[in-house]
Amino acid sequence: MTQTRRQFVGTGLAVAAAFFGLPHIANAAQLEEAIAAFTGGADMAGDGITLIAPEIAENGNTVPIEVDAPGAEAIMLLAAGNPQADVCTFNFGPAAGSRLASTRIRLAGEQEVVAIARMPDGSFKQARQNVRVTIGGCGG
Amino acid sequence: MTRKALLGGVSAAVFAVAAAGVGLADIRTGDSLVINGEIQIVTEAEPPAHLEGALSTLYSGWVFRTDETRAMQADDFDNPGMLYVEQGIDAFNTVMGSEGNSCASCHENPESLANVRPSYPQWDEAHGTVQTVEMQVQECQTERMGMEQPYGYDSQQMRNMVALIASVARGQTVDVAIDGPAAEAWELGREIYYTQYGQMELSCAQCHEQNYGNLIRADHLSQGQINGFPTYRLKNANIVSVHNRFRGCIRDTRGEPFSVGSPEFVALELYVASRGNGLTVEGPAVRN
Amino acid sequence: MAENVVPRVRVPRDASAGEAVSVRTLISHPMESGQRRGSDGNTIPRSIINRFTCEFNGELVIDVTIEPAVSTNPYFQFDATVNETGTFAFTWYDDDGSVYTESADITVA
Amino acid sequence: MKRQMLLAAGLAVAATSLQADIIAPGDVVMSEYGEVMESLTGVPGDALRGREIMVSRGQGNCLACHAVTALEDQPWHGEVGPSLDGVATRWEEPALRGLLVNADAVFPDSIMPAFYKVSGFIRPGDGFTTNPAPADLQPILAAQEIEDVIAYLMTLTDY
Repeated sequence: MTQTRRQFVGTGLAVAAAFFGLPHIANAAQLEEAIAAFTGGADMAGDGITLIAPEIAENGNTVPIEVDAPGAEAIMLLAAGNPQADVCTFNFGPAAGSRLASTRIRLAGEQEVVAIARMPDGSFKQARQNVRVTIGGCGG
Repeated sequence: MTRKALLGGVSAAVFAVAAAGVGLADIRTGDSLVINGEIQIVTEAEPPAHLEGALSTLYSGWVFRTDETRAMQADDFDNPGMLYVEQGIDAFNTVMGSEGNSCASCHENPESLANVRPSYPQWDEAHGTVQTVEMQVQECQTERMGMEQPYGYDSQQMRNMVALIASVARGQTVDVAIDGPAAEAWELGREIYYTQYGQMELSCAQCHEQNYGNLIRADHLSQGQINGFPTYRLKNANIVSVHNRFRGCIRDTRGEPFSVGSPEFVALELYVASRGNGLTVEGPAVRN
Repeated sequence: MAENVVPRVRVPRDASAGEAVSVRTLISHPMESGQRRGSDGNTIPRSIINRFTCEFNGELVIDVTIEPAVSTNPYFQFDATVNETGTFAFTWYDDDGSVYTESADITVA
Repeated sequence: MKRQMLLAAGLAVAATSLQADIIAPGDVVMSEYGEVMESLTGVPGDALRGREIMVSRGQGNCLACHAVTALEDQPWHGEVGPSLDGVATRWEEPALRGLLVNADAVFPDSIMPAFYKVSGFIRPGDGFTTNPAPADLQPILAAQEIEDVIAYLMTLTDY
């Protein structure tokens, strides 16, 4: 009896997690891991990188994001509150005309978007911006 | 007409206490939309006479959206809805049915249909009913192209085709006829518009006539104009038909919606389209 | 397997030598994240475009590694330096092994 | 096993007898000013539980229309209805109960749904499924949930 009840409660929590994401709890370690994999744990400067994201995203399905880090070899985008933090990594080649790129991403609720640039000298730069994601009014 | 619908006018004073009323405080009006630097869109217009002052200004749904969503509609490459228009173009040129015809066999090119979207739904003499663009496509497919199974009313193929037919009419003024033989359906549509459906007893008018501009949670209620349909909804990541949207709204009242393609929704579409007479066709628009 | 996957690209028709031109790309793809549940309650398997590359005359412009957090119908915009008349080659790699390609020419005066 | 079943049966009986004290949606008595004097359950509301119901989109979803400063930890408050700040100083408990049961009794064309009503609807559905309502359509909020929400609203004394 007790075990059945516990299983039931467990299932309920799992369903809630799938629905609401519980992102901040599940993700913090994974975010650090993803960053460490890219930077090797190096310090990150806060200048020389620009992240443009809407303050308020009308829908978390399609959030336009732009990053620009002059001189960067690569820029990694992360979503700190998503179930999986990695979003994409732009690796620039010799024919790149700038170190600017934009895309559209998914955000599971209000969270910080993180951009980290790797420079040719092995240093890193970081920019973060909080994005609020709107909630529709209708129930269900 | 229902009791609640009749009460609308009488209790206006009381209503003002219960609800905040129309609020455009944090909506940026007065901006214009030009698509691809060439198609002028009318996003604010004088209401048609038949609205009898129910709206002081017509606002396209575009007005209620954020800068980012607005921008996505200003350029066909940025508008994901145009992906479906392209699929519609392929279908337009594809032979379908036993007669060996494609749409292009009769209509040459999609641009030749630019007068369709602004004037639909419209009365169809031969069928003795008001027809939507979807019904017109189905009619072509079954009666002239020899297709046993026309596109489903709300199928992806149908939405692609209707999006194509809308896209070639962008910038043209919506002008659906509501008199003559269409009047009966229009009256039915108006009655539906003011009827409070579902367990939450909500009418179209309560949100989209009396509360547009106000936030419902984080969402700015629009006037519920349909000149941008089929519209690309960020929420669905796909284009959505007018009737599917009607269905979603009645579902959200904890109600039982009418069926997609039903006479009730055709009538409602005619009525809601007529509330936008004076705006311009935008489909496929981009909305949240 | 994803259906109706169609790539689109937009680059200027011509440019001057050494100019950085803006390139926009879009591909119709559901980008199924692997985290959604279907109506039967089961998780819908992941199916995404996991990599995108752009080269100009054989030289790399950008190589993007992509995770499920990129939106349906992936969109990328970036700049490319063009020193000579040539061809852009775009490649999208699907989880299911499919590879989609598109190209675009540019004339450099 | 047998004992568990007996236990379950006993619980069911207890639940039924509790049920008897609950005023059914059709039996709610409203004053001519739209007040409901009597508690729907006789059991005092739980304000904390009421807070949860108000915030939940599938239940009260009150924030869809109303702003509440005390709930600012929840993002996004609607503005279709009036702010609920200080609502406990503007309304007595019976009036709040009446507004929750059926706001139309006080404000005849209010957009606010009747949270404790099961009949008189046009095309009612089974929740948000698009299916028609079942014969035993339940009110949007259960009797005790109404009392819980009232208990929370009564804490909103500040403007």
